Amino acid sequence: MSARAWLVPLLPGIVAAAGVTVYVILLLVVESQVGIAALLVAGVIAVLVAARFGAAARVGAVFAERDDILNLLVILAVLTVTGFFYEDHFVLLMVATVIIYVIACLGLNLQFGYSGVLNFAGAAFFGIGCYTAAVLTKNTGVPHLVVLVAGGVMAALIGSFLLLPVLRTHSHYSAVVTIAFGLLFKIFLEVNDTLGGPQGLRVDGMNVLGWEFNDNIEIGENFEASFYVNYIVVGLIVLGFAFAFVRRVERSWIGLNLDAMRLDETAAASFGLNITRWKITAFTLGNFLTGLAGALFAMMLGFIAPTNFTFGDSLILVSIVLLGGIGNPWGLVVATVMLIIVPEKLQAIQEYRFLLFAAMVILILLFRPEGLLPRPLRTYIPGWKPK
Amino acid sequence: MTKSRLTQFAVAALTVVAMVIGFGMGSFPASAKEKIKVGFIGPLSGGTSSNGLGGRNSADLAVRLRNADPKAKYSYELLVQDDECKPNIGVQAATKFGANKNVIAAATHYCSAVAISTVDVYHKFGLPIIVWGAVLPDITYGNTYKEVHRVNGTMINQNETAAKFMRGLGYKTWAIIHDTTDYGKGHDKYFTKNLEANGGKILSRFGVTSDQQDFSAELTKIKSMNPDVLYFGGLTPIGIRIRAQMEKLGVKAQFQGTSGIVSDTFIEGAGPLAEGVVAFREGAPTEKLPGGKFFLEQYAKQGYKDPPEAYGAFAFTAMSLILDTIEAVGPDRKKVRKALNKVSGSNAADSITGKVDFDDHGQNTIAVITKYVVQDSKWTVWEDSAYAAGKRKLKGM
Amino acid sequence: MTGNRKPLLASDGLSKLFGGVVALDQLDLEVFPNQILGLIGPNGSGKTTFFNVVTGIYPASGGQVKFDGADITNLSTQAVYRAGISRTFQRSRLSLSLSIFDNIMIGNHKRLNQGLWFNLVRRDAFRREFEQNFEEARELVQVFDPPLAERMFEAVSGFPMIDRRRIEICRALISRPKLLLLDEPSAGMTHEETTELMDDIFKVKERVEDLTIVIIEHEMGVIERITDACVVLNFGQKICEGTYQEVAQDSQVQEAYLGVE
Amino acid sequence: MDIGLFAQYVMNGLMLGMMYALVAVGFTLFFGVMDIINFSHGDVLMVGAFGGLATYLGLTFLGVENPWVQLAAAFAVATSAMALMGALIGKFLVLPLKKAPPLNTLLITLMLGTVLRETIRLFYPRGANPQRFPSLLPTDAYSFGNFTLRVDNMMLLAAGLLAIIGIHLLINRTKLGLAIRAVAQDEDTAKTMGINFTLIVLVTFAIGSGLAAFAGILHGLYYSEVNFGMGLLLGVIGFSSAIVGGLGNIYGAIIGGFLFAALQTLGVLAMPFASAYKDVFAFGVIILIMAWRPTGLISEKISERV
Repeated sequence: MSARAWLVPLLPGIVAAAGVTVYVILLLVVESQVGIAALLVAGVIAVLVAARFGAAARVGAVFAERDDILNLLVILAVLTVTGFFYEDHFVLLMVATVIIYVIACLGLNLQFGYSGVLNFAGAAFFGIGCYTAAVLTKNTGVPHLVVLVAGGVMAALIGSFLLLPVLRTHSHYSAVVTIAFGLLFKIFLEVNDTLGGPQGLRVDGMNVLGWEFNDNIEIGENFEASFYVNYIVVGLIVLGFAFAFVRRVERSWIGLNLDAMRLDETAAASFGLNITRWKITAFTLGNFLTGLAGALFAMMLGFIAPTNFTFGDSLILVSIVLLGGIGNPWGLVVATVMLIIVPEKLQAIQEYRFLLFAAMVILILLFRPEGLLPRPLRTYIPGWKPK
Repeated sequence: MTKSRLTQFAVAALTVVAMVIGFGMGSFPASAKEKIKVGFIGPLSGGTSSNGLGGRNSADLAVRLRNADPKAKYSYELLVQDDECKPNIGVQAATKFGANKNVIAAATHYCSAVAISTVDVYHKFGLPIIVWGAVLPDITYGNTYKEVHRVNGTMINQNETAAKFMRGLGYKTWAIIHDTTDYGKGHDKYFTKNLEANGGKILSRFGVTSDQQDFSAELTKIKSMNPDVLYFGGLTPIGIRIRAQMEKLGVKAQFQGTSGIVSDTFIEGAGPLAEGVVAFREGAPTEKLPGGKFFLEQYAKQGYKDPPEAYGAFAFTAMSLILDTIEAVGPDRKKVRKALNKVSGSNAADSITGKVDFDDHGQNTIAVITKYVVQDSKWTVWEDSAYAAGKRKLKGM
Repeated sequence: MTGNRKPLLASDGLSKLFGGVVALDQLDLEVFPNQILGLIGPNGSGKTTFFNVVTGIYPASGGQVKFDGADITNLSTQAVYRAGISRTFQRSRLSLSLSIFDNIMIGNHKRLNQGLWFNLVRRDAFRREFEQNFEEARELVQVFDPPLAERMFEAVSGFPMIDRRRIEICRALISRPKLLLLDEPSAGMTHEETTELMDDIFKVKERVEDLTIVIIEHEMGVIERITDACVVLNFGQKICEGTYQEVAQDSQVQEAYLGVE
Repeated sequence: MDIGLFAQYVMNGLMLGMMYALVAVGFTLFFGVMDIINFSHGDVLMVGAFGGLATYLGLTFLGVENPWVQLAAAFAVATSAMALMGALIGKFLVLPLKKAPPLNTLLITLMLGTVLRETIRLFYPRGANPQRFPSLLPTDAYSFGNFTLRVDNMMLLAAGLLAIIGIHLLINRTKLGLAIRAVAQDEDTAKTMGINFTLIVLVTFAIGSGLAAFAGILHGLYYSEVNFGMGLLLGVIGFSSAIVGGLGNIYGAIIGGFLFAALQTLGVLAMPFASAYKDVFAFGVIILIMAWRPTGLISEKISERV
């Protein structure tokens, strides 16, 4: 096949990805509040127009066929943005934060996006990862890559204390179990001095095989890139694994089991599905991912405190999953970018940002309850067609 | 999504965006002078936002006065960040300023937990800052960072004075309620230490979370122990609640607070029950400060929505000191930092809060601790009050 | 035709109480291999409860259920399914937001490899299993309605009631059960659709060897056409059994239906 | 422990439990008719309290000084305003999401709570600060050893209990209540019986939200202080109480409310030098209860049809 024949069908996708990359860079570059507002309006209009004239559908079709290309393009886009802002700490901190939040939300997506296991204590499991990283980096010589995994394992382990009530309860009742746990966790951290109490803990920066993540990257005499580039790279790698993992879960009998369980437990059980097994699997794996993200976040930020892990923070995580399009990992990415970057850039809305954020969520739930990017039907093998 | 719903959604989304733009249209005065950016960080939302807003307005006042001054070399723009009184948000805000090379210096933080978490960031980015409200000693004394300064005092001196004074009045027994933030815990620690050194006795101690509403269980227990004084280490909102509930439960003890309740909000919230409450704060009261009258007049002139609160004057001082320094040495972080480090001894700076004299940790050595008592719905300096004159009596006297 | 053969499913004194309400009262019932048995009776006579107790959704309050010679009383729903009993539901319980294929595969649970390693890592092996199952599902759907088999990856929510019933029956059949329990398959359908569906059931019966069916139905036309034998329940008790013609003549049955004293 | 002190703890527990029960009853009412959780309930309560406060301030400004008139006006204005708001919430936020997954309703009402909270904080004059709530009831107090009996507390307790009993009677003894129960039992059947489903849902939202405003004013009178953030934790606790009691059951809500208050009081008593752990204790017990009785202490009726 000639290069052209190979490339042409992909063009709409590539153009769209390039466009979005340029847009994000613009959004991050512009500082004037009026400029940012104008960009946001332009973005909304562009999306609406694209949806109206079918361009969005064409792009979607390309990515549905070739999602390997989509993955590649997104990684390229993130690296482009990172390269563009290579010495701008703050922008890179935002990019890294987005990446880490996406990992955490992938965990939640596994829980209530697929399996219908409600978890309103996302921030608490994220926090368990954070505190595990803080304790391990300060007090032990455990290699930092192991610390990452330990954060996840710890979250999964502590989560298993909740398994009994979570398994036995349904919908609102299980919501209360996790809400209670989230509040309990935060209050516990505040009153418990051994974990730093309300003042929180310092966390060492990541160090892998002698490579200090918290030092700026210097190459030669004149080139110095922000240390956040380190975290973006590690974050991307972890995200890549997490994303592939969640994707494969979805595109297998396991994903089918989880969906069946969410949609109708009784019917699923009548066809041999072991509800207990799959709830435990989803809850534990989800907490693992969330905790893993927490550990990375703590090492990047260098400081954690109980106020990071309130009920409000859990709500933000839940909102991201719902806004993005419940069950759609790509939706998470879009929603996270919106929820983290927009308020950060629109400083003029400072005091009003919670109000606007809440209003925005309400509007989306009312007018687009399936989220910004609704989840498509399952394709077990992308691009596969019946003979 | 059908077409009509798409339209609905579009209209709704555009309305929100329009609102956003509405808020975005700040006024940006044009100026021929070189524009210098300085920062302010404080809690602008959440339970302690009244102090944050007061601080922001005060810092803003300093900038406005400077910009109105024709002799000023530069024109200044104040960038404001909300730390929500949360360490992680604070770190982000600090990183934002630190990474933005155009921000020369900043006045930062009311909440101690936030300040303690951000000092590393300032050091890392070499951004000189002056803390304007947080009182935990470790912020300046827990490190040797040259970037970090503080114009207000710490809680150590406050509690030393408080313990001595209250024992001096003849009180013998105390019950303590403190919030479980570092502010409350710190106060508990230093007050206990000083009180024991002065021979006072603590009957019981309760840690409470900062969003607690009902204190009846704690207060009932305290009532049964019948202490002379109830010491409260925490901020205004729960201070008001505790004071009100003491009354309902018939707790007769004298109410003693810390700098966290020295605010107009406390008196508004507690109403008549505020009468006779004592509290302590570093520095002199705003109106008694050398430039206090000037500050309050100017503040009133600008028509800010919120009052300056107890630490507004410190925020004004911090920002003024930053602006003075930039005027003197130019808009360069390193130079500003060095100049600020030298503000001590014979080189101490004048300000509306009196002399600013940094020790080698960047801590302003404020010796004076003011004792306050609420008299006729006003925080009155003890020495000037009817209580000191013997015309009114504190509880149990 | 019952003769001396051993029953496939037999309940012996099966009872179910909800609080004080007796839903099944000492029910003895036998279903023989290859039979289509009609289960009829007025509303609330315990037909669906019988299905629910047999399939383990409700525990029995007393008595015994035997399937293929083994005691399955109070086994979990999962175990009953593995033993070879599949069912449909009175109110369609398909997962509407999933595709036809997904829904059918839910019914195929015991024949799919559920291992984590297999599903997540061994994607080539998974692909083979997937393709094989797809072919099987498509063939099954083709028996019912060939055009439907071309739309296997569309969401069920987009199909009319009759197609949903077909899909539901396919879901119950894909795992090759020995016994199929159909709970009012004609509910919510027009007369023509019902007739069509009955033809489908016959087709399936011809194609699948050794399939035994118990069907709950209110449409007497359906019962008359497809069943070999009928059991009539009232207040949780068996009041009559025999062929449809025999049952229809029974005075007790007429009373139960017409409410004649 | 001496008897006066014990009486005082019981009294405290009763007051606190009454507050929680009032909130929990609201949750259970919404759940009863619609099978939804209205998480903005706590914040509606807060807005109701501010509405009462604003009414009082307005009357004082107009020169009306009689506390009884002020009190009656505060109750009237706040409850009717919140009832109207409740109906609007039902109409525009809850009913449109009827077919959506329960998570969506939960989230939309949570976000509505945030909107209400932020609106008060930003747009009520000095709304970020705690506001003093006037004492409009007689403040006479009688001391019996360690026990202080205040007339206003007794009146508040009575008012709260009356409100709960009133709701109970309304649901169980009136035609409206019958319609509400019919809708709660089975929406389709209720519709065929000629009951206007939408109307009943809106009326229930109005009643529940009016009740919240009532509770908000009681809260203000009891604590002499209201603040923009008070609804959040109160909502969470009220919700937990309703759940622990068993959703959809008024007795369950009442039991849950008093149970939670008892747990918190017990937490302080049992852990004198670690009283900050009392909420850890209370929420821990809640989780254990959920593990033990997954559908609450008084179970919901199993209505699932297979």
